Amino acid sequence: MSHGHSSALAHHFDSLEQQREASTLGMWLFLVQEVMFFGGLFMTYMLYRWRDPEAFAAGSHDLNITLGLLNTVVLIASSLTMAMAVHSAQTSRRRPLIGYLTATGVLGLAFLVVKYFEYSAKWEHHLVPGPLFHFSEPAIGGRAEVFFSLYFAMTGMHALHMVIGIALLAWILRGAVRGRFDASYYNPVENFGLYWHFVDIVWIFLFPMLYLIGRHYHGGA
Amino acid sequence: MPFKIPFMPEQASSMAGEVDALTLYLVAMASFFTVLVAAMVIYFAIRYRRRSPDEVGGSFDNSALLEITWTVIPVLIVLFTFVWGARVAFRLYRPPADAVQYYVTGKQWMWKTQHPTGQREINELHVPLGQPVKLLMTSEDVIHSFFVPAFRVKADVLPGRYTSLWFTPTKTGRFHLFCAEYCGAEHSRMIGWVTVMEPEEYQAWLASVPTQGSPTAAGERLFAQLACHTCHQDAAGAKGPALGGLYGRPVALADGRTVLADESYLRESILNPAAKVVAGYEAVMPSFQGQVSEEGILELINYVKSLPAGGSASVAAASEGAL
Amino acid sequence: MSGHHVVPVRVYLAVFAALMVFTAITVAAAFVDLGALNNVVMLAIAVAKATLVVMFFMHVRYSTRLIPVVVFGGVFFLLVMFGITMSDYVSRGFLGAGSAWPRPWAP
Amino acid sequence: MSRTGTAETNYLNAQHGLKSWLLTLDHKRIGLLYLMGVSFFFLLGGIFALLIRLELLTPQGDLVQPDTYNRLFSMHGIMMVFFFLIPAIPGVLGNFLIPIMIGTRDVAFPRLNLASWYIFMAGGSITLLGVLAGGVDTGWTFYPPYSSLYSATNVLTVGIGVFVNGFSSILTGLNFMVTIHRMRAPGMTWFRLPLFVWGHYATSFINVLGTPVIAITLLLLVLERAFHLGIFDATKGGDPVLFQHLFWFYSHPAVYIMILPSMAVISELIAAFTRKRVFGYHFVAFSSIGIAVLGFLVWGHHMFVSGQSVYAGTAFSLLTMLVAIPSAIKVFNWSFTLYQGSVSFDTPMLYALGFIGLFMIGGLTGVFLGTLGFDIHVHDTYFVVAHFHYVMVGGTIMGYLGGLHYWWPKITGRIYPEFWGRMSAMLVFVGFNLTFFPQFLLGYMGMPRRYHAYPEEWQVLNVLSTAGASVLGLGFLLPLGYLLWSLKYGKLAGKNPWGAKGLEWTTDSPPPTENFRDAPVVSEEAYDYAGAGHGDGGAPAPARAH
Ligand code: HEA
Ligand code: HEA
Ligand code: HEC
Ligand code: CUA
Ligand SMILES: [Cu+2]
Repeated sequence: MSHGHSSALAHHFDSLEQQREASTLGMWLFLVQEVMFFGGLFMTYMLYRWRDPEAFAAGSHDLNITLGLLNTVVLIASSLTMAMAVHSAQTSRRRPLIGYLTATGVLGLAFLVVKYFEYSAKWEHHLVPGPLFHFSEPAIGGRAEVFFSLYFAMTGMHALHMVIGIALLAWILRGAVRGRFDASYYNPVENFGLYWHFVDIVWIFLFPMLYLIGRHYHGGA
Repeated sequence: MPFKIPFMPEQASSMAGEVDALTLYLVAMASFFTVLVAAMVIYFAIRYRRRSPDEVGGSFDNSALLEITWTVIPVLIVLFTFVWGARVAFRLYRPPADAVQYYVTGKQWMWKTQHPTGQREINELHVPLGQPVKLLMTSEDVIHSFFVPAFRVKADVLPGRYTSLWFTPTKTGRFHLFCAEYCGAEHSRMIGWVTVMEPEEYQAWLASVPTQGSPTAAGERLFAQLACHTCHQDAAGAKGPALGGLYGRPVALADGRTVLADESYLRESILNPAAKVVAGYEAVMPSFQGQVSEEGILELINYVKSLPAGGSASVAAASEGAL
Repeated sequence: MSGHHVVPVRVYLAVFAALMVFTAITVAAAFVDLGALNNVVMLAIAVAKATLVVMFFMHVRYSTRLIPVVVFGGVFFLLVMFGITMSDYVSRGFLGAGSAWPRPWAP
Repeated sequence: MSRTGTAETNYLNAQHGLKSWLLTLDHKRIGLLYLMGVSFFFLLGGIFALLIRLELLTPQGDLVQPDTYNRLFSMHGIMMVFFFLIPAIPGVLGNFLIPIMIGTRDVAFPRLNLASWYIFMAGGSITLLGVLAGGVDTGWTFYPPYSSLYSATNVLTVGIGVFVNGFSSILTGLNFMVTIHRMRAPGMTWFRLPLFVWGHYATSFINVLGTPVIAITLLLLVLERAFHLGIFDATKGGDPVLFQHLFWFYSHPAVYIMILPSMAVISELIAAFTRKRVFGYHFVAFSSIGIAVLGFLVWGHHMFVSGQSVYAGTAFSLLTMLVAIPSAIKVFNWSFTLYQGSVSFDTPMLYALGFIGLFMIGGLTGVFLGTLGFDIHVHDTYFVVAHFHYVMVGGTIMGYLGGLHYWWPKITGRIYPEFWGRMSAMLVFVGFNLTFFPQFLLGYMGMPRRYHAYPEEWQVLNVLSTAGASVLGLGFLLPLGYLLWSLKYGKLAGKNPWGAKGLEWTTDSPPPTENFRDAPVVSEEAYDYAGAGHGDGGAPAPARAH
């Protein structure tokens, strides 16, 4: 393995190997931190759903399962393209790397666009928590507000991570275009991939927890 | 076991002595370790003080025996401490069966109390000597905490929920009542007095305070005022279930769950009736959120609790579990 | 070194296919009323999907031992948070009336 | 190699100019940046403390308005906890020493390290903005619904400040963990690491796992306040007690973020000033990890009277008892290290001995509080205030000051004036006890905390406490003076002024930018004073007879 990239070795490391292992471990610790961060939201969700399952089911009933499913597919696909991007970097193939990164970014943007339509629909239906909140089913009424608070907090935090992810992706893409990455040095790509997959995993939990729990809810009790 | 130790507040409840005994044990335990370690450190420090600038220490630097000793002994001690503390706590949590229920509402920044016979007070609570007292408490705004040092009792008072505490006064006199949970600007002025009186004196005092009747009576008035009876009448075909004998009984809900009809359930039924719909009924009861004060709700609950089962004469004996 | 493991493309494709199948199952299952089992199925599938992503897309299967320790350590403390907090709420009604945050129980 | 320190280029004089400091990637310089930051916040927090004590001199509450008082103790707690105590030892001493102690050139991610400092300063500045705009009056615990719906102060600004600051802790912890895992010098095995490094490893573990939870919790609080989500609002079906769970899930472990680094310092001080390997090295090392792990299981002991389930309270009480054990193990091992040591009484050692005594009292009263039946009476009284100042001031600050004195010659190349050092150590010890011991008594008698006025019968003890606080303040001001003085006039230190063991004492004082002129290779245990590995118990070795 040639070291055409000795410039990539920071002065305080002894070898690229050490540097790579350090950055991988660092990224994983960061993700563990993210797990706990989202964990607080999941904790809140768990408690309030346990306390008022009906209101959650009713609230979930009002989410758009088609769009949720579409976004799930989009995001998992973007995870695949991201994995392929890392693969391309590992095998020093620059064009596919650029292609896969671009695809990942496009899918990420698609996700956000869909999310935007979902959010605006919620706004129109007065499902955004606050003074305008109004839940059409009288038996549930204001009880559904906490569900929607959590819906916005969780998907909003997730979307924020997507936005940050896309910004980082742009920066990685720039590096790829300039040919900074190949089999001897690709840990930025790899670590970004870890982040992207993590965001995907969060959605893997959010989708069933928010969209799917109300499918056999038929109003009333 | 009454005893007087400096820096201990007065012991004026049946539990105060037990808490103080625990305290004395804790102080003794801590003193033992503090003296032991201090003696060890001081003795070694002097005995092995450095005598020449280039002297170094010895090489005796581990001993499994010592490590086991000073792990196992503290473990045993803390387990013992835990058990003692938990026993005292459980006694502090479980009111005696004959406790009489008083009502407390916390509000920025005052304590509103009400006697079972209906008298209301602000920042004061008069109770008879020797009578176990249980307080059922809630808050109208933020979290407060009801604290009477002389009784060694404290419990947070939360919005949207009931909490309770109990004590049996063993000494007449006036005792500090504090709000112990920070609740805003006048937190330190949310204070008052608990006055313990001889039972006869207490009766005389009660008689001297004008009252609009017991909470139950007030509840009855509210019940009529809010037109609850239009739906809740003990008649076949009524829109709402009969409420007689409801308190303390499990209720079957429309969604198949079962709930115990305690104060919290009654409260929720009034403020958020749709949350738990009784099996066999439509969810048509409107929410009374915002139409009744916390005290009003307490009175309504009291009234509902007083309704005899199936219209029969005996008032359902309040089978109050512990807190 | 283990870290340089290049995962074959067909593994990625297989994982992607599995994720899609799981997604389909979980959506389908949501329309069938299984009672409490709905939640179990939903969570089991989500965990399975997450595990696939972690193991293959994120290369944990091919990494040094430390990484799985870090990952599962993190998840463990998450479960500690869930478990202990819920134990408070679940046990509030045990002593009977008064203190419980209103909550159903089966007699 | 016979270079003698300051004549050579070192990390201080390698580059000049403000920019070379503000953009530095050198962990040692970043440590000094932290020193300036945390000292500032400490002084600010201290001024708030003095105002609190002044107000409490008289029972009537006549110095300031109640809501001013509430802002004082809130800002005091917030400054001291989030902007001083948590970052102090890891930020200053940890940053400076960990890479040197494990024999490497820098932390794993120097850029991230600098970013952590900027995040810390950004969080601090946002909070300061909130202070200048009128402060916050929720207490450092931010309990809703008061903080979310009722307080009219700058909860948003301060909440965001603390939120931002959290990421500084997280990233520092992450950096240290990776550094310790991946950057150790050849021969530096895990069980040759100085206990300082073990302690910081345990701290970092808590930082990474716990801090994000308070971040999200504060974020929810901020959202709740701004948009009224209902998550902590009982009238909308939320539960204010959930906030307490989430808050303490972090903030109990956070008390170990505050004490573990200090314990780490104490292990070094005890070894150096007894010239002896710390007794039971493995036990002390593992007890740090034990504290970090068990520390995540006990948070509910802050909620015994909050309306939490009695059963949960009982379980939390039991677990709290167990978390005390690793600390007990440490105290006993430190004390026993003195046995057959060569004990000297330089300033750092005075702080270390003070630490042992005060931390022990603080810790034992922590066990009192963990005892269910006892805590019901003293919860939210001055007993709790006394407990936590014993561990935080008597414990952590004593350790911090001890460490600062001990490594001052390494950091600056100069020796501080010993006489003044000892004076300040004594003043701190005496002033401290005078300030906080009376508070135990006040608490047991029932004086609630966060009270701006109190019944008259408690005045005497409060006066004592205020008197103590002025002595204590003086004790803290002295080092500020003479340490600055020594920068210019102190004696030159030489490589190893204490005759201590450890890689940091093998390099120049101050160290060169790359820490070592030749990369070190480690071949001996930590604290190998006796020379021949270490004994296996049994008969005392004759090494003392040198
Ligand atoms: C540095 C910070 C620090 C540290 C290290 C500790 C350490 C401990 N703390 Fe403390 N604590 C705080 C900071 C800290 N605490 C703060 C800030 C608060 C208040 C927060 C607020 O409400 O604002 C608080 C509050 C607090 C409470 C809640 C009180 C209440 O609000 O009602 C409790 C209850 O259990 C508690 C317990 C403990 C215990 C058991 C330990 C243990 O870790 C102590 C272990 C140490 C020892 C035990 C001493 C050494 C051992 C021996 C000498 C051997 C013999 C020992 C035995 C036989 C046990 N603490
Ligand atoms: C690291 C943590 C830390 C530290 C170091 C301290 C240090 C001190 N604390 Fe504090 N304290 C807390 C953490 C800390 N505290 C917390 C978390 C709370 C709870 C807050 C809440 O309830 O939300 C609290 C609450 C608290 C209270 C209770 C307030 C109340 O409940 O009403 C009191 C009362 O005496 C107090 C006193 C002191 C004193 C006298 C010091 C002394 O040790 C301080 C000594 C230092 C100095 C005095 C600085 C020296 C500098 C100068 C002297 C400069 C002077 C300069 C000028 C005047 C220009 N603190
Ligand atoms: C419009 C009719 C109506 C009015 C007015 C009404 N209720 Fe009800 N109430 C019902 C019905 C129907 C139910 C059963 C369905 C349910 O639980 O929501 C019920 C249930 C209850 C329950 C729970 C009963 C059980 O068996 O568990 C209580 C307690 C209660 N109501 C109290 C009150 C009080 C107090 C008022 C007045 C402040 C009131 N109700 C006013 C219709 C009404
Ligand atoms: Cu009410 Cu403090
Ligand atoms: Cu704690």
